[in-house]
Amino acid sequence: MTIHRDDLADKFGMWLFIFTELLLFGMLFVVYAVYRSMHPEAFRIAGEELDVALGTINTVILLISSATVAMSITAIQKGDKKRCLQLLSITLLIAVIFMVNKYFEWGAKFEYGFYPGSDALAELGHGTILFFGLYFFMTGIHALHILIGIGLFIYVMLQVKKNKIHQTDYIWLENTGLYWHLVDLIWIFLFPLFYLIH
Amino acid sequence: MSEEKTHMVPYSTQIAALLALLVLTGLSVAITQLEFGGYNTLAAMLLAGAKAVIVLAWYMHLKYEKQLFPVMVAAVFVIFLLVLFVTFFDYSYR
Amino acid sequence: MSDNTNHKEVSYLEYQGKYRGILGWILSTDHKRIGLLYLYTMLLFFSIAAILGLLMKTQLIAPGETIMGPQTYNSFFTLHGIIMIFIIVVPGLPAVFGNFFLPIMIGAKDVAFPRINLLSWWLYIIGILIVLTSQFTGGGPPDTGWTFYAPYSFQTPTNVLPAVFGAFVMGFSSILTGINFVVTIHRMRAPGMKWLRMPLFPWTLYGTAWIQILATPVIGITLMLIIAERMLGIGFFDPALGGDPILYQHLFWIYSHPAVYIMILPAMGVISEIIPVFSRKSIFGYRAIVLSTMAIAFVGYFVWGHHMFTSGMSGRALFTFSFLTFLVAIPSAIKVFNWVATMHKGSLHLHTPFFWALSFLFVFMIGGLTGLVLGALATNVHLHDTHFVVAHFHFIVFGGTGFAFMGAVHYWFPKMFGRMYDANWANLGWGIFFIGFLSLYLPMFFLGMSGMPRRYYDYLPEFHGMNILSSMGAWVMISGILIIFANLIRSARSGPKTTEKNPWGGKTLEWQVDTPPTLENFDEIPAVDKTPYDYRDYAENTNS
Amino acid sequence: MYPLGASTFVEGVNNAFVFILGVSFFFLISITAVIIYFLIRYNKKRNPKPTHVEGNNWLEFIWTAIPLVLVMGMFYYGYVAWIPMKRIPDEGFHVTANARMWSFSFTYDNGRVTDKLFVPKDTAIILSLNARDVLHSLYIPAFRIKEDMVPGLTDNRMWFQANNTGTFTIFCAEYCGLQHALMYTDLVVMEPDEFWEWYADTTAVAPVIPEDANLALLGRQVVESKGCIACHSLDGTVVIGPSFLGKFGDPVRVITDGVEREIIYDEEYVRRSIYDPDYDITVGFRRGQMLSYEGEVTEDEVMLIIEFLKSLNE
Repeated sequence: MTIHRDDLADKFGMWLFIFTELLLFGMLFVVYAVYRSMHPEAFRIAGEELDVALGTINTVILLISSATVAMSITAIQKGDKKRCLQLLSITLLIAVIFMVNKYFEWGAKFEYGFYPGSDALAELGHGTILFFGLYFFMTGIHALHILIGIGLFIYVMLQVKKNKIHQTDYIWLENTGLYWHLVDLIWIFLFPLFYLIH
Repeated sequence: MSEEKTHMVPYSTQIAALLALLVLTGLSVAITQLEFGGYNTLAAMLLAGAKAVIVLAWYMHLKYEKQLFPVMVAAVFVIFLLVLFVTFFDYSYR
Repeated sequence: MSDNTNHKEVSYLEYQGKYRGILGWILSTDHKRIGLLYLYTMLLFFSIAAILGLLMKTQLIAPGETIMGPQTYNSFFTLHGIIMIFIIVVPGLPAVFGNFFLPIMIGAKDVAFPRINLLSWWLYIIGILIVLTSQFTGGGPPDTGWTFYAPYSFQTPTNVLPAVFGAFVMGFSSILTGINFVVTIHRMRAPGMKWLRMPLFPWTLYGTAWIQILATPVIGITLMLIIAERMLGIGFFDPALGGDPILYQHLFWIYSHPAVYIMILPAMGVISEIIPVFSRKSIFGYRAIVLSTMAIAFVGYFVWGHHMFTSGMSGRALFTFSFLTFLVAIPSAIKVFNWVATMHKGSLHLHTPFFWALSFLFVFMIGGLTGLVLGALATNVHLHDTHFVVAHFHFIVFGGTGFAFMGAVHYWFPKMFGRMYDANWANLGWGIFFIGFLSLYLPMFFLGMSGMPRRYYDYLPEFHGMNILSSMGAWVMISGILIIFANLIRSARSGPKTTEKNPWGGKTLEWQVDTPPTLENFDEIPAVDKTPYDYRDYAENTNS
Repeated sequence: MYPLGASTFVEGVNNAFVFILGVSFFFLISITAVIIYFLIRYNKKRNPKPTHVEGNNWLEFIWTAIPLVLVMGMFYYGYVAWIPMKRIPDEGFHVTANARMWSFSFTYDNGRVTDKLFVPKDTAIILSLNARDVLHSLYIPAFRIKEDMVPGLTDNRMWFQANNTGTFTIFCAEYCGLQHALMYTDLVVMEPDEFWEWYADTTAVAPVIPEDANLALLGRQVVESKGCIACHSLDGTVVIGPSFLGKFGDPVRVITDGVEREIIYDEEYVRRSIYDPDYDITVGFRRGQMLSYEGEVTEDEVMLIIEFLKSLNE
């Protein structure tokens, strides 16, 4: 059978997939909104336990990585393979740094004994349990997406290197970029909800 | 072979978008350190919404895509907000 | 692919690709073969779940323990529900007939992403296997019901995790099918096939695909939350940790109500195909049917709360959900009127698929009208969680989708297999099935009215009479199913061969291609220049 | 078939039923009749030449508008009959309904606890709904009311006013596990005078046990009325928890604080298993399956249960 290439269809499919991701996280935001409305005070206090500086750093680097991915697409469109690979390397590096930060952040919480099912949490009441349950679950699912993103970037970079992705056929890079922006988009909302508002 | 012509976004635009995003991030951190009570949440969400629009429009190329794409994205957000709204018919009046 | 030279003449059934034998099927990216893979899988699991249902009805033939105890009964209705919902009716028509006929009906050679289509079947199979492991490992078969209501679903010692995870994996399969269909319909319609020249079955698949994309992630995350709840004790729905069990029900029904429309919309599409063909007349109010399809898909997203009228929701929410529920009834009513009006002044050809379509109309009306009783607040309070609800959704999901599925099999059978089934046996099977169906489910309405709750393995003597009738109906219905299946399986293997392109006189594109279709469906993609059910030439060529 | 009503809600609910079912039957019968007529009239033998019709916007409009009006009527009937159920009066006789797997119990304001619900006729009865473990649902078909009992949901109430005396069934309508089907009890509506006399009779709260009473038999009654045998069989089969049969006085292996040890199945062990079930977990069973019966089973009743358990050894 002739393989029929239709870049727009591929991109269309990617967008539909992004919609499913948006609604998946969307429902977690619904859960968050419901419990915040039930325990406003406990959520406010619990939110102050999180490290705003670390959260801000992660937000900033994730935004930068989004920009570098977007620019890597411009680079490939110009046929600038070297620039494209450089930009993708930066993105990959940032994704790893994000995970390292996350590791330290979660580690600190565990050290305090703030993890699902811990005794320390149990003493702090329902609102706090729910806040940290949501925090770990939502940032956990988000981190899982970052890990998948790291895998995708490694694959895409190899393809660029092998010239499988090039000036006229870069839909893989474009779709990976879309995925990465989705991950960024989710974080844009997670960050204020957990770290900032109180 | 792709019949649609592709749009190239210049580096400068992307850097500008990044700067805007960083400024908005700084703004939302700053605002939420002040005590505005309930407006805090509203301001943070509006700023996050603005950042989301920038990412969607420039980085995800919605500004340059066929009309269908922005419409679909908007529809998804509307559906999400409606679900949230309808859910709170229960929680606001319990 | 290895040989590209002469495949145009061979049918998809005989085509030899890279792999031979069974591998040529389970590794095939051909949409038609994938459709049949789904069909065979469903045939197998439908039989299992139907037997479970039969055993449950047999248990209920008399009060007390007749053939099984409560634990067995509870795990039976759980497995029956999981199989019937997640393995049969949710993928059901889209996965089998959507895969097989959607590309042909819109004039495409395959779906947009054939490999993802195959992946989707594989995920489906993996999901099924995971669900099945729940039956044989850990703390025994799950006994939560297919709804997995919190907090019972994380308190029961039974093996809920694999069942939930299996359903989660099948959700992915459903999403991928949805993505595939939306892109296929947008990008691959034949030249000249404008949106309003697309046949109605693809239209309903389009609406369905959007629900699959926009609703399935909700159940995905909900099931993930249940898994987190059971494994980590995270507390989202555990009242002891501050969670709200009612929130679980919200999330569950935000998916599972639209899922009902995933089940019923394609069924409506099948009926919209069958009725004009056997009436030799254009469908009445094509635009109205398209509009009502999309309206159902949209409004159906916001009526989930009517599954929760007695769950402890706020009064304001009850009012809103009841109101929206009545609104969603209108588009379905419009469709029924249009179908009946299509028959008016037609020339009705009575064949098996048409019998299924007509009986669909009857049971679907009963299902829909009893839905109104359940949508009204006061009557719902009495009937909620009783056998009335069980009867209602079996009329919609089994009566609606099941009858349409049977209609679809009998309608497209010659095209799919290049063989014909025995019409007399098919009609006999239909008749017995129809009688059995009514005597199985109609008494349940009375049981519910008189107050018998659902999911009861035992009941008070006052409910005995109707239960006897219902249980006997189950045996009659199973006999009908046996006749139908035996006839179809025998005919698919050794029925009379046919290469007639258009045995029923259909107008849509699948009746213009070879029987059975070639690998690429079309030698040349046809140009479309009129509405899909235009029978004016038939009327002109008939001498009265 | 349809249970005769015995509460003030019945009339409104019945009206809604009559309206909705009436309209439904009308449409079901007439549309079916039309289909059958078409089958005969437009059969291909009688009508070989179909007439081309694309549709008719007027008809579409009419059969959108008429059902719309009708369903709004249905919505209205359903709504008005439901309002009184939600509008809980300020004054009324208050009872707390408790549900656990798989039994109901009812606590009255004077401290009296029963497994059947006793109420006076013609009085507004306000039930506070509590559930200990999972979702249950209190359903009285004859009164046309039902409301889920949600663990953790405080201030969940329902009300009714009986207008007939008699005995009616209360079902659990929300699936709650193994013995869901057996979770039902009676609602006894009495004449007010009779009821208040019953209510004032507090001797039932602390039954005086006669000297010569068969303690084991009384213990069996306790075990049955508290729903113990839903999980603990009397014949040695394992249901959810260990069977009661032939254990008393024997050594039993349990896990306490994660450490397996052997203890004697004695009175102290039984008492602790009732009041603090997760303290010792019998090997082979799961934690968290049983909730404490503190406050639901009295010390006297524990004594009776022990007598009953002893009797099973004989």
